Amino acid sequence: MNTAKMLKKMSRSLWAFHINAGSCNACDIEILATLTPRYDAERFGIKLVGTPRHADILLVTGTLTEKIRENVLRVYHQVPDPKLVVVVGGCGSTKGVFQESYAMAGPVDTCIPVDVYIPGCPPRPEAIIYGVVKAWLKIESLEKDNAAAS
Amino acid sequence: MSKSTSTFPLSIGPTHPAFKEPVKFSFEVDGEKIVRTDMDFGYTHRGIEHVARERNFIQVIYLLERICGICSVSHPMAYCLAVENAAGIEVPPRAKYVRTIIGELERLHSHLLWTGVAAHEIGFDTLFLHTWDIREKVMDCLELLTGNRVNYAMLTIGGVRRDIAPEHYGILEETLDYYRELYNRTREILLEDLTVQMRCRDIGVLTYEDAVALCAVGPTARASGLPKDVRIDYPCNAYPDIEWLRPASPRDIGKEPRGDVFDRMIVRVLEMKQSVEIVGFCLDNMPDGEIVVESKAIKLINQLKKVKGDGLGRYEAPRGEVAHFDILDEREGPAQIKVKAPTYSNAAAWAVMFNGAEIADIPIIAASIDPCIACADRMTVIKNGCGGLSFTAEELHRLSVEKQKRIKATCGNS
Amino acid sequence: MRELLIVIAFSLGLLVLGIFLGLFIRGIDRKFAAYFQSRVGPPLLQPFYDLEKLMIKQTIIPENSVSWIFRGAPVLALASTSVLLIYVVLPYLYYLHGSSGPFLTAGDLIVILYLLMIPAISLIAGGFASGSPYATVGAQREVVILMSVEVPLAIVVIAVAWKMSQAAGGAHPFSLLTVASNPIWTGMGPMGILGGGLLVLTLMAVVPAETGKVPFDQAEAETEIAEGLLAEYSGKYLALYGLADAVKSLAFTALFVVLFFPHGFTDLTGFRIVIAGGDYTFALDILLFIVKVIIVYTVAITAVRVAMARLKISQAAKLFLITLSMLSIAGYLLIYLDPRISGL
Amino acid sequence: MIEHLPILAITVPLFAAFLLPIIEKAHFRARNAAALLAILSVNVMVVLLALRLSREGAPLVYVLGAQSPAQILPQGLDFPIRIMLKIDGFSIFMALTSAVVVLVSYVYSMKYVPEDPRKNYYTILLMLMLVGMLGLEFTNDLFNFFVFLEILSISSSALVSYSYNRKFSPYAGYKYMMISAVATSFLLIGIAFFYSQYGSFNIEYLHGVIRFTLLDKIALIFMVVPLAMKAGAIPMHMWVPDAYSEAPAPVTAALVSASQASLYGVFRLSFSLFGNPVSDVTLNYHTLGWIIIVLGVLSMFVGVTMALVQHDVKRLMAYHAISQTGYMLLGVGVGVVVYMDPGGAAYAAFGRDAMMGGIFHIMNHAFYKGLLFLTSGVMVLRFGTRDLNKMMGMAHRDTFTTLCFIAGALAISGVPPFNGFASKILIYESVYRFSPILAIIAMFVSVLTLASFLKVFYGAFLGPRNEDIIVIDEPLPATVTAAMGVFCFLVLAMGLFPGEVLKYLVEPAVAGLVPGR
Amino acid sequence: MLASVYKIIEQFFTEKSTNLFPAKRKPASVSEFLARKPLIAPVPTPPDYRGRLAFDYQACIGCAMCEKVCPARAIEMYPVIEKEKRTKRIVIYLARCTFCSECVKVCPRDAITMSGDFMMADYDRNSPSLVVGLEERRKNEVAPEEKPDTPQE
Ligand code: SF4
Ligand code: SF4
Ligand code: SF4
Ligand code: SF4
Ligand code: SF4
Ligand code: SF4
Ligand code: SF4
Ligand code: SF4
Repeated sequence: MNTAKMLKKMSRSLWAFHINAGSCNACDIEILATLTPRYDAERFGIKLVGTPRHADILLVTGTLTEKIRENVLRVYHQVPDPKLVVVVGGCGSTKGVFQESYAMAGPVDTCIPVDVYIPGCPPRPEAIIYGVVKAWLKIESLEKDNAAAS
Repeated sequence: MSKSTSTFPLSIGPTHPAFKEPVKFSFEVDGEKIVRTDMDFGYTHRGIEHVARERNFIQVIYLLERICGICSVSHPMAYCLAVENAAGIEVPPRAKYVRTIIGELERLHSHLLWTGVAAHEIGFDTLFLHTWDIREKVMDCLELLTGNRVNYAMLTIGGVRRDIAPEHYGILEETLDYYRELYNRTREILLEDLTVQMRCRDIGVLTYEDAVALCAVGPTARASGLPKDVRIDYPCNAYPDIEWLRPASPRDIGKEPRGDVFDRMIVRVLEMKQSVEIVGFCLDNMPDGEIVVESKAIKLINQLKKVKGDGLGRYEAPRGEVAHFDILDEREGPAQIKVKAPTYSNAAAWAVMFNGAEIADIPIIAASIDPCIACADRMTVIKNGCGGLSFTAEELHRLSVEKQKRIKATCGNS
Repeated sequence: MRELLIVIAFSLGLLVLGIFLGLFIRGIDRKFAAYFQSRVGPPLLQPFYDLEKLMIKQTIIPENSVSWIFRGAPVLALASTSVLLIYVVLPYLYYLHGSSGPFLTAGDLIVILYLLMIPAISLIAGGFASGSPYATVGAQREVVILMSVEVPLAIVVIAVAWKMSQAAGGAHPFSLLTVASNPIWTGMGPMGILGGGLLVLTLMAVVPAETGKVPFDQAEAETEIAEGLLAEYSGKYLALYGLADAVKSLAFTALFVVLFFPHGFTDLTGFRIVIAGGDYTFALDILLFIVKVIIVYTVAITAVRVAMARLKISQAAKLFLITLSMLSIAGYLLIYLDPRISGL
Repeated sequence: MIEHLPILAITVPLFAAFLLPIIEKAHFRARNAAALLAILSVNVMVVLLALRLSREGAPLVYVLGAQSPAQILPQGLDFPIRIMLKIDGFSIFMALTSAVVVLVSYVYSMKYVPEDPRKNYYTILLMLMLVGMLGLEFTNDLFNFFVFLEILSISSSALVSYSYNRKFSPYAGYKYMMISAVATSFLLIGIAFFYSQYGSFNIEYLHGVIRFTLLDKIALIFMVVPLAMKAGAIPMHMWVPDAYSEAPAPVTAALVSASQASLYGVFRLSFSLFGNPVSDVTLNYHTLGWIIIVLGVLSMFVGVTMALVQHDVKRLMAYHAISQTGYMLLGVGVGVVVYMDPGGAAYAAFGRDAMMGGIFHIMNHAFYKGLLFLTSGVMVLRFGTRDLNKMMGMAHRDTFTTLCFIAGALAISGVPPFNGFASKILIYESVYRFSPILAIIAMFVSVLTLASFLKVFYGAFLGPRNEDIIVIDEPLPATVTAAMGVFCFLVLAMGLFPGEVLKYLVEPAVAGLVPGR
Repeated sequence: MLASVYKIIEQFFTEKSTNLFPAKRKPASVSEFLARKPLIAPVPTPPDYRGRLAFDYQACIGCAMCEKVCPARAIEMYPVIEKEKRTKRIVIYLARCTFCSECVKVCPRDAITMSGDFMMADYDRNSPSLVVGLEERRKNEVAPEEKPDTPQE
């Protein structure tokens, strides 16, 4: 089975592991909020798991500080393939408001490959869900590319 | 069934599901019992105080707002108060009331959020989902008033940026009624549930003496029977007008404070009610008038550019006292800011609380002071640090004194 | 010989059905849990999706682990739960069908007690073998749970068997068939019913502990020890554990039903469904059985796990070793005294 | 030839023991081969005896020095004077156990015990242990019983302190020796009481004429208590942990069997000598049974709780041996209590099962505990210590040992499909009919057993690979693996086909112990 | 104890709180779903929601006040020639923006406005959809002057 097909199967059941890479907590609580009854991300088979080994999708918030960099990298490698990385929030995407800080190693994509960026500071829970929709779309287009190639 | 004489190390964090923020605890564990605790902070240190020196007064508000997103009014509030103190700006009364309303709504959401997180930590997901479901109402309200659910961008030096328009009153009142109605029910669910009590009673005890000695602040201090509340002790905004405001205490519902996790929950539940009443009071007594001294940002910056001096701003964040000390030195932005965050004060209490606790208690004890590592992370060792970089208390004090002198010398005022 | 082959084929069929049903009930569980929490919840087939995904994911064997135990444990867990399922359900089906087969004398309650332990043991072995401190703590907790649950569980089993030995005249008191054909409630006075109620209550508390659900999911506590036992598992092996869990939950709730509510359709109504000369009661019985399993599952697992916080391991152990043991002994005593008192 | 098998089974190893030093002069390999041959031949003989017994049904009697071995009563006398061997189902059951265990232990120790000048003594002593065990299991003569017990004790205590360079080995051996000496002297006094009253040593004869005088009762105490002590039952178990843990692993395995030979003595004397259900003037079976039950439950519980806190892997296993002995006592005790039930209904219903469970457990225990001790030998070999805290990661290298350990641990915890389960379920289900609480205790002890073996499993076998703490890094000798393999096979096979074992071995054993009603 | 039990039973039977944005379940084909079916609406944003920024190229006069107040340095100025005068225009990097609306407020010509749109997720943080005013920049940007022109002050 090729990777794209696998991803397609995966997309109905995305288990997320959340890393706080030096965020201000706003994005983190909005991620948690997506699980609450109002938004209920479990509808899509999304759930937060407690260990990267179970994860399919890494939700990274925050700017990636120097000190956490190693840990983020380690967690990334602990996630079994295939995996997706979604950066939630502006500061993870671009360092946001913390430009010029000496403590930053970020943004996140300087450390691990990122698939979807969700701007906003913080994004609404629904914006995060929309980010997931984008991730599904990416998976689908990957599959199409693969089908076309073969 | 561990090897009962030997302890083993268990480190939790910095990426651990129990902590929504990166912090690393290293425990020495004997079976399930904790023998020794060590903490490592600094994973979210973002050099904010440093960055602030490169920004102008307006930009700094939004920077400080992102010290922590949970009570994102508190830091800008303390900052604004500090700058206003330094520059001698008098905030219009209406702005004071709006500030209070936003601050209290935020306290409400923050406490609900905390309750949910605490419930999640003890594995009670239904309660977590329920409190967060309730919380959506105040989030909607805040979104309506400020334009965003979190990080409200509401405060500015000399006032607030948005007024509470007449059409908002109805919705606000409705929200308050919603919470008043829910209060008893929610209190029952939180405070009378058997499993919650089993997990929280007599866990993570911080005695009154320890609370005093370790300078605990906020609900953590109040749960230990220490009546400490900046809103009452050093009132700002609309608080001086609210005569009935008292520090919450488990005594209010007839329980002697034991300083355990459960008491912290009681205090927070009581404060939710307090917040609702404060917002109600503010709505009823809202003065008319301007909401900001100077609405033009550029003009404001230019005004502040003329100021030389320093100011202190203190505000009771949901987690306790947050204090900002700002030095203005005829620049476009603050010459120096110093942040004292509530978790910074409370973190020392952790060591006492963890003593003799079980592994299972770690998350709930850690959560019980409602930690906000993001704002407490004022120092870090980056780039292959650790190696030999440690100071004794005396050395640290000497360094502090030297630094203080340096600052005094450069700023030229006391 | 031929009979044996039939039994084997039947068992395999049962197993496939059991896995399917187990996952399906897990879906119902998640759906109901969501409803209890005022949410829409995942689709009913979500467990299947999850499984499908896990099967295709990369499976990482941690460097520190003892690889062959790490790999073997989930397989053993699934195998033993499968045996457990067959062992519980097959005699009951025979009973419902009213026929006899080579497994008839099997379905021994004590064997079941031990079979119940094997998945837990393999989980523990797997957890210890994964070499992560979280998994180690989880495994230690699982050991404690395993030990403390055993006491009330054993008392319940013994109490039921005692009742059976009275009812069935001493023949095979431990056999599930005896249990199924002599519902425990028959011929009981009010005290016996009360005692039976206590036993039901005890077993209700044992269900989440045996299946590792809140409030007894200490071994996999997400917020404390990062999924504990399963912390290092991924991909296929995690899927196997998922399957084993689904099958075990099903088997245990089925055991619950057989122990306390074995009544078939005919037992309840006195009718047999005969359509066009064919007797369809059996089909109805099976349906009834599944419904009963789902009800027990919802009450004992779903409702409990949404209405409670996770207990600490010390509290859980105390609950089982003291409170529930007392409760079940009281239940046993009541059942024991019942004929004596009612007889007076 | 075939009719002389009973005495041959005892004399072959005995003579082998004396011949070995001579053979060793040629080459130590020759000695090894001879010893192996001797033990193997004993095994074959025991098996043949078993076959013959099952064919004939009645106990085999062998009279030494008579015209024909089957001639019991000399002309003109109405009681037997000659030394007599009597082999019934129980004897052969025990003999099989002992022979197999000694065989496996010997195979294990061929390479495991290093080849040095003292190895000779080791082999000889092992032979003598076999002689002692088989002798006391076969004999029908009280004095011979004493003699064989002495042989067994002396050879065992010498073997316990075989690793004399360890600090505690001589001490443990000495302790064992002292205890044995005390025990056997009391036994001798008891025997003397009998001889003084009835003028015979023949068990069967004594059984017929015993009058239960005060002296007889004192004799009972003098004889049964020391034997129970040597079997390692509570409260006289204190020697067990020391002896078991200090002896080299294969010796410990054999020691388990030796203790069971003493247990055999307890049962044999209380049933075949004192027990007389037919006559009125008899021992109170009810009391005897309850004493056995209480001892059993205590042994079970104390053994397992002590085991839980041990860090020394062999001590831990030793305490489990005590605990498991409790199961045997429990099973047999329940059988005894209900034996006297009026009408024998209860005995028919479950007493026999209890008895069978208890006796079956003897063999099972010898095998799985032997297996466990053998694996502990590998642990000691690898890590040079018995301290669990200093071991880790064995599963990374010794896969087969790990498997064997798992099999043994699951068997001792009574998890299907291993042999421990087969006997334990018999015990549970029958004991439960007698008293449900006892059954619950028995089950709970099993769970605790499991927990403590999980601890060993975690401590020694799991954890990261750590080469620094490995003392000996060579692959295991084939004999060691083979020995463990045999036990492992037996543990599994007896668990998978308990029916056959029960039918061909255990039932005759029970029949031999208690005459059918 | 009973309060929470009562609560969950009540919740089982009452209407669920969930807002089904964007669809109740994951659609079988997301691209088709997005193309054809209308999305279920999200929880409505309030009138003054601080969402995606819009930039009116024509209105802007290049005064750089927005750049000055932007805390995240999300606004970048580039040189253009408008009405034959050298001036500047801006682009806003949304992935960097904190949506504080300072720029909106400070702009003398109301050239920057905010909308209620929050669905901004993308695969590239600098993708055209996340850079406001990029199209105009591509059209109008000119090379910077040799000597950087001094600001008005
Ligand atoms: S993007 Fe904004 S809200 Fe989110 S973590 Fe970063 S600073 Fe906080
Ligand atoms: S502690 Fe120093 S480096 Fe850290 S934010 Fe403050 S001033 Fe900057
Ligand atoms: S006071 Fe604490 S909780 Fe409040 S905004 Fe600041 S850091 Fe966050
Ligand atoms: S104290 Fe903590 S919670 Fe408060 S703002 Fe700072 S980091 Fe956030
Ligand atoms: S050294 Fe001084 S300024 Fe720094 S934390 Fe200590 S008391 Fe505060
Ligand atoms: S001298 Fe400076 S460092 Fe020392 S206590 Fe005073 S303020 Fe703190
Ligand atoms: S909204 Fe704020 S952060 Fe965004 S571009 Fe405008 S000023 Fe900058
Ligand atoms: S403030 Fe307004 S006019 Fe000035 S550069 Fe920015 S967008 Fe243009």
